[in-house]
Amino acid sequence: MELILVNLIDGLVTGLLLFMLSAGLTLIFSMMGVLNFAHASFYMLGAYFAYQISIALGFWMGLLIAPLIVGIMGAGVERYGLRRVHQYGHVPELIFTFGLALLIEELVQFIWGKNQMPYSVPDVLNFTAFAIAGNSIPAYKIFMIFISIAIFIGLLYILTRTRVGMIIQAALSYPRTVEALGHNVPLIFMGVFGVGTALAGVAGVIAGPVLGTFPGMAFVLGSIVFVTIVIGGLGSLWGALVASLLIGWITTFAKSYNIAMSDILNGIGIPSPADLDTSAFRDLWTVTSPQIADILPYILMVMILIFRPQGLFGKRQS
Amino acid sequence: MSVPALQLEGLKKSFGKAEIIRGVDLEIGRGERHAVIGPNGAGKSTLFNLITARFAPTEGKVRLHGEDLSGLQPFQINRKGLSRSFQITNIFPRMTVFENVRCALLWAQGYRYSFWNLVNRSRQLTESTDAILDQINLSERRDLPAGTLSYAEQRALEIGITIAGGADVIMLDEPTAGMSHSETDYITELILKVTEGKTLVMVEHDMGVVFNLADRISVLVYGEIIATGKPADVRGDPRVQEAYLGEALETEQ
Amino acid sequence: MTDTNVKDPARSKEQITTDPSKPAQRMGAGSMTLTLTPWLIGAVLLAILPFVFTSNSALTIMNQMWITVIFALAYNMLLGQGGMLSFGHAVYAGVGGFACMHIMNASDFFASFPLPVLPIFGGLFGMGLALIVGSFSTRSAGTVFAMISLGVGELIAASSVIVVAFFGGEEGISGDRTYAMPFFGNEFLQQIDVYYLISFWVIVSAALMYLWSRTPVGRMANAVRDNPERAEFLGYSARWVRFYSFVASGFFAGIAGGLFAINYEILTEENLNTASSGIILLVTFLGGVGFFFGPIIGAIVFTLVQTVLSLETDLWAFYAGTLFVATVMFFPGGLAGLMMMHVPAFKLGKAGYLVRPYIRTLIPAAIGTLGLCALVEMTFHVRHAATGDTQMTLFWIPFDSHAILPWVIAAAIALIGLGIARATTPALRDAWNEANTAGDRS
Amino acid sequence: MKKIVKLGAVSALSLIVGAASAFAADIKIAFIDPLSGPFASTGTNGLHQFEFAADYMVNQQGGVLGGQTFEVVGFDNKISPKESLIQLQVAIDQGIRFITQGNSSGVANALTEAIDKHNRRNPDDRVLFLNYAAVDPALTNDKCNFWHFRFDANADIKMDAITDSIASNQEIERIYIIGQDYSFGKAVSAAANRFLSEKRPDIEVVGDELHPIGKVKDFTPYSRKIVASGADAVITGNWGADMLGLGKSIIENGFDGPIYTYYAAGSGITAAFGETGKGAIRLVSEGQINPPPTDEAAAYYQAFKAKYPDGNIDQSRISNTIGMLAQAIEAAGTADDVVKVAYELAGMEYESIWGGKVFMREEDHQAIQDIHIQEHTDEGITFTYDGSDYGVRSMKRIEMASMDSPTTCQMKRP
Repeated sequence: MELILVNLIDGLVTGLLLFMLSAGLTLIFSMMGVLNFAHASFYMLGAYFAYQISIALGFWMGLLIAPLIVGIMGAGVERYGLRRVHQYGHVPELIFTFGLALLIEELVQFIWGKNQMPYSVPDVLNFTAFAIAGNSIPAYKIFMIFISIAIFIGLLYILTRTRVGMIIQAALSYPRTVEALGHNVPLIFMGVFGVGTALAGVAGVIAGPVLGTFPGMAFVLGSIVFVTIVIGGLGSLWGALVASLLIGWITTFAKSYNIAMSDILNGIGIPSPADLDTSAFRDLWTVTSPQIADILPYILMVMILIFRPQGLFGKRQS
Repeated sequence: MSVPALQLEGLKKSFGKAEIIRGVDLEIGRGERHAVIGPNGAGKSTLFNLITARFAPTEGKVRLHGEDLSGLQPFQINRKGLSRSFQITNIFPRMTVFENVRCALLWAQGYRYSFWNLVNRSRQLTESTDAILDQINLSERRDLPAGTLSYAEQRALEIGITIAGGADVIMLDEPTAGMSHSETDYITELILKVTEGKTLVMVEHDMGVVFNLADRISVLVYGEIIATGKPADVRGDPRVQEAYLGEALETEQ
Repeated sequence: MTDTNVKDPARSKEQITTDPSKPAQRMGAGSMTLTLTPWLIGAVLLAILPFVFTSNSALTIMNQMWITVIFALAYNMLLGQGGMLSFGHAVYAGVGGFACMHIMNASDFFASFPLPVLPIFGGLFGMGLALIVGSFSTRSAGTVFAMISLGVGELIAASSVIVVAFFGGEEGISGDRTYAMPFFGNEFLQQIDVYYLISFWVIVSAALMYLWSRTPVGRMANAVRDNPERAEFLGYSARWVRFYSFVASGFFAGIAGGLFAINYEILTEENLNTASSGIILLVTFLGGVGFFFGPIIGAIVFTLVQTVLSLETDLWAFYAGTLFVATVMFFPGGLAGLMMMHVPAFKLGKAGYLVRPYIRTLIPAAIGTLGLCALVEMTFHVRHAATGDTQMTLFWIPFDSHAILPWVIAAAIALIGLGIARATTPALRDAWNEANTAGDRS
Repeated sequence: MKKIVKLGAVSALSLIVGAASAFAADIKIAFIDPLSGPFASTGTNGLHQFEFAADYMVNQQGGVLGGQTFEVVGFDNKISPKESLIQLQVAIDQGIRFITQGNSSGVANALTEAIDKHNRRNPDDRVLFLNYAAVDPALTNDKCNFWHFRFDANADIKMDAITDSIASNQEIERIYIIGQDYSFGKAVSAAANRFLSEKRPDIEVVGDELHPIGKVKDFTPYSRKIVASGADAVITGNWGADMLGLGKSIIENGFDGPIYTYYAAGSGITAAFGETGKGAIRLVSEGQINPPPTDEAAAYYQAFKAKYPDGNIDQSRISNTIGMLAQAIEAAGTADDVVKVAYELAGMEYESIWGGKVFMREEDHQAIQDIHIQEHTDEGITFTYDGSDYGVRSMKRIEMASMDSPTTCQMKRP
């Protein structure tokens, strides 16, 4: 019972972290119709910048400044890269961001080298907040939860209570109409791209110390962010939130409990083959849930795309 | 009386709460040239989309030569001999004019999904394509990418693609929209020429074109047909006058 | 010759430049002739290349190139011709290859037929997988297709380390090609034998894929790519057209996988993973999706970058990434598009106009770029080389990377080179317009 | 157009092949390992250690065979089996007869098979494979061949040492085994279970699981299970980011027992563990770094540090590899006939500067040497790793570990 609670908290942390990435990505997608493959790369840049800043000015300045830099870089990418490619259509746009992801990874390796950076949790937060049945919950995780929720609330406020937010909201549903109404759509695009990438930057800053700051960090997270927004429904902020939490909890619980495939198969009435060691399906029978925990989201995505292509909360077919 | 070419029975369509088509019954006979007219927002294009299964109807049925089309996909309806054009030019912009037309011929000539035939080895295919290009006066543009043609030429190509497959029911959605006078005349001429002996259903704004071409006219207002009949009868119908035509007809006369 | 500068404005303004922003515009346009000449030239080239490069490593690199050529062409059946963006195409080649490897290891069966037939089995298995996946993934194009391909790709790649029986885990599956039935006495012991086997398959597959693009379903793939809705109103189901393209692409990808199995005699998880899928996308786009021969160029250039440039510099991936992003931004038609931009000028017989401006702009630009690369390499050396190791060699010139002079020289070369290129660009642009303008001025 | 491109390709090809063979070095060793991509740091560090060892141990001593020098040539295999085979061919074409590789057993497996086939098919330019770090036991068992020599202890030998250490600690009663889901992770798990049940049947294995390799973002759920299982010690074969992620997560979530590892030092991992890992991380490896076993070793390390202040000697077997190769070439009297060199290497006994002997077993070409259990700490460290204050210090030495371990190798000798 206690373990369930602990897992709920852990899954929440993972899910909220994922949400910070997917929120920006889904906003960008709704506005511009482009899936930004380089989104996780901005997350990585956030972590690296924050590390660099934290050496000189400490963790908190890193948290403040790094997302700003990332956001400005993101806006620059939109202004000078994506906008140019936009005229060629969506596929080149997607391919552009794909190339950008490769390039950013190379760039990071060029500047910081290939090793993991010793970017660590600030001392103020380096203690155990509380423990549940011997499982300590680090204070930093609580901090991550608060930051993510604060950002979600802030985002919700901006989107629903401010003028800019209204325009963006309108653009989510009626992109062309907003343009027709005479709003400076390119500027909104740049802004949304900048904010979206800055959000990814924040995620990088706070995830870097716990998940590691290394050149492969974007790749590890990259495609899972896509999976999240596809499951949630492209363009839906709530969908992104629900899907993020869903993925966070599914993977956490799958890892925490050793559910063996043989048990499931036996449970539904298929007996284990007698010659398990030589059977062609032996690998299927010996699969356990922790083994496949991190590919569960992909299975979920393929299922969703087959049966409900617009995603859980999506309204528009892409 | 023979089976009508196209038959609409109690066709309805709602988007959410908005009812766009509110029960349309219509019969169009074989070889008839029928025009659907009506003010903006009356649901003319929606009606077209319902007939060709671009949208699924909320209620009601469409019959082609007496055969129920419910549940069929657009490509299946096309194979049954119904072909349409679009209000917004809808061609293959990156392919040549020649290929645009040839693609429209492939299914009709029985090539289906074959990958054992080479398209340019078939003389029949090339010849019929060229014949259609000739009909729509685009032979000179044969090898240009379709996207580079002028607007009127693209409209002509659109009509060419629509009729190429040899369908006997042709539906044209505003074939002269956005055209100059001379272009309109050119297209009207073309339509008369290529739909010879076929059933034609068209949506059109230009009353000149309508009265030139149509054997019968239906007037669609707020999702309902308020009148159907010979051009002269419709012209005289007071309800039509009131709802829509009044001014237009006066200027026309 | 007397009034050279008098021009007829009405005639000279008739531009027939290809719009570079619409690379695929010319795809399938014109040139429908099934001329044999390019194929014969290709076959002869393939046959004589080993006499030019006799070393085994050159053969190995060329083998890799031709395998990539087949794979990239197969990929372009989706991306270029069918408008389907796949992020997981490596799995079809991979599964085809794994199947071939298992056949190689089934010694009795394997010994009963000659090795050159083996790739067909790879193709069939690739096709089989494509049949299954295509049955649900081709219902729609665009994002949904791309995401399903990503998901399925990840799933199969991930299961490669779990399903050890078929994929052999991380070590993969290996075999020995020489156990096949001797083919006219040849046991394919040497690289050169394998080279000719692969060359044969390159010609055959490329020709088949070219012919495919000329069949009704191949033509309709283009139509569906451009306008799926219109295609539906022509009697073709966009879904089934995509499905057939997808299955055919899976077949040829499987052939590439089979050849991989023959050449390397080992298949691993690497043949399935997303990185491989990403690379083939990169290769194809770099070469140009708008032309049939684009992927061929892409495969050749990328293989050279990967195997040759990586011998020269650790930063090869950085340069490759830059090249790729620059291509997407400035030449979305890829290298093939870049080449075909010159066709109008050749047709007008005015290509000669371009030679001098090109020399004036491109050579300084190339030198300037090399200067930039030198700066990049030096920065990298200063940051990451061993302390005290200040000696480095660039372009066969050894020097001290911590001294000021090399930096000044490299910066000067970069600045001057790019400066000249910039200064001469307007002249190039004028020449370009002139060369592409019908009507003569001279 | 096609022609032009092909022409370009052709000239580029001839260029590299030509240019590379133009350099005249005496005895070249091809180092085929990742020099770009995510594993590049390990590869680059290995290359530096090789270059340094060749320079320090051979060239500065006047070379072998009366003045021939060693040159280590790096080939980037991007940790891909396919690229490794291409680079192998390039290396062979350059006249290189000694191939060394270490990162990834998958690559090693591809290379050893390819080299075996190559040597069979091309008796005129045979090559030797000096495996310095790929530890899959199969390479010196079922998949062994005459051309392959392993200078590192294989996974089983290391596990033998780890379980010796565990067995002698009566406080450990419950063990948790966790690893990456691939051949090596599975081999570690199998070996741990086997040795534990032999040496300490009373120890309970409370968890034995695999996680996807390189895909796990957050190890927290795994560490929760480990903590909840009440394990006294953890055994893992993880490496790279998976090692660091797992280790940090286990410790941060409240585990306070020892974590026995194969690859938890150097390449940035030591620095990243820092204070967190102190007292918890145990590393099994050959070659004692701290305290320096011999004066020679200290001098060697200092010279290395002077050249690469950011570098680590985390693979002392690299200097053994170079040293033994030099000795074998000297004894064979030739560097061209690799069969002779191989016969000299097999059965060789070598005095390592890292203390103790290295014995190359004849029957399976597996090096037998002293194995150390080292701990991650900042106390008593002469040579730190990653420029941090931390390093590894030997806690326990197992002399000539697994000297008599059985092998299934059936070697065919030319």
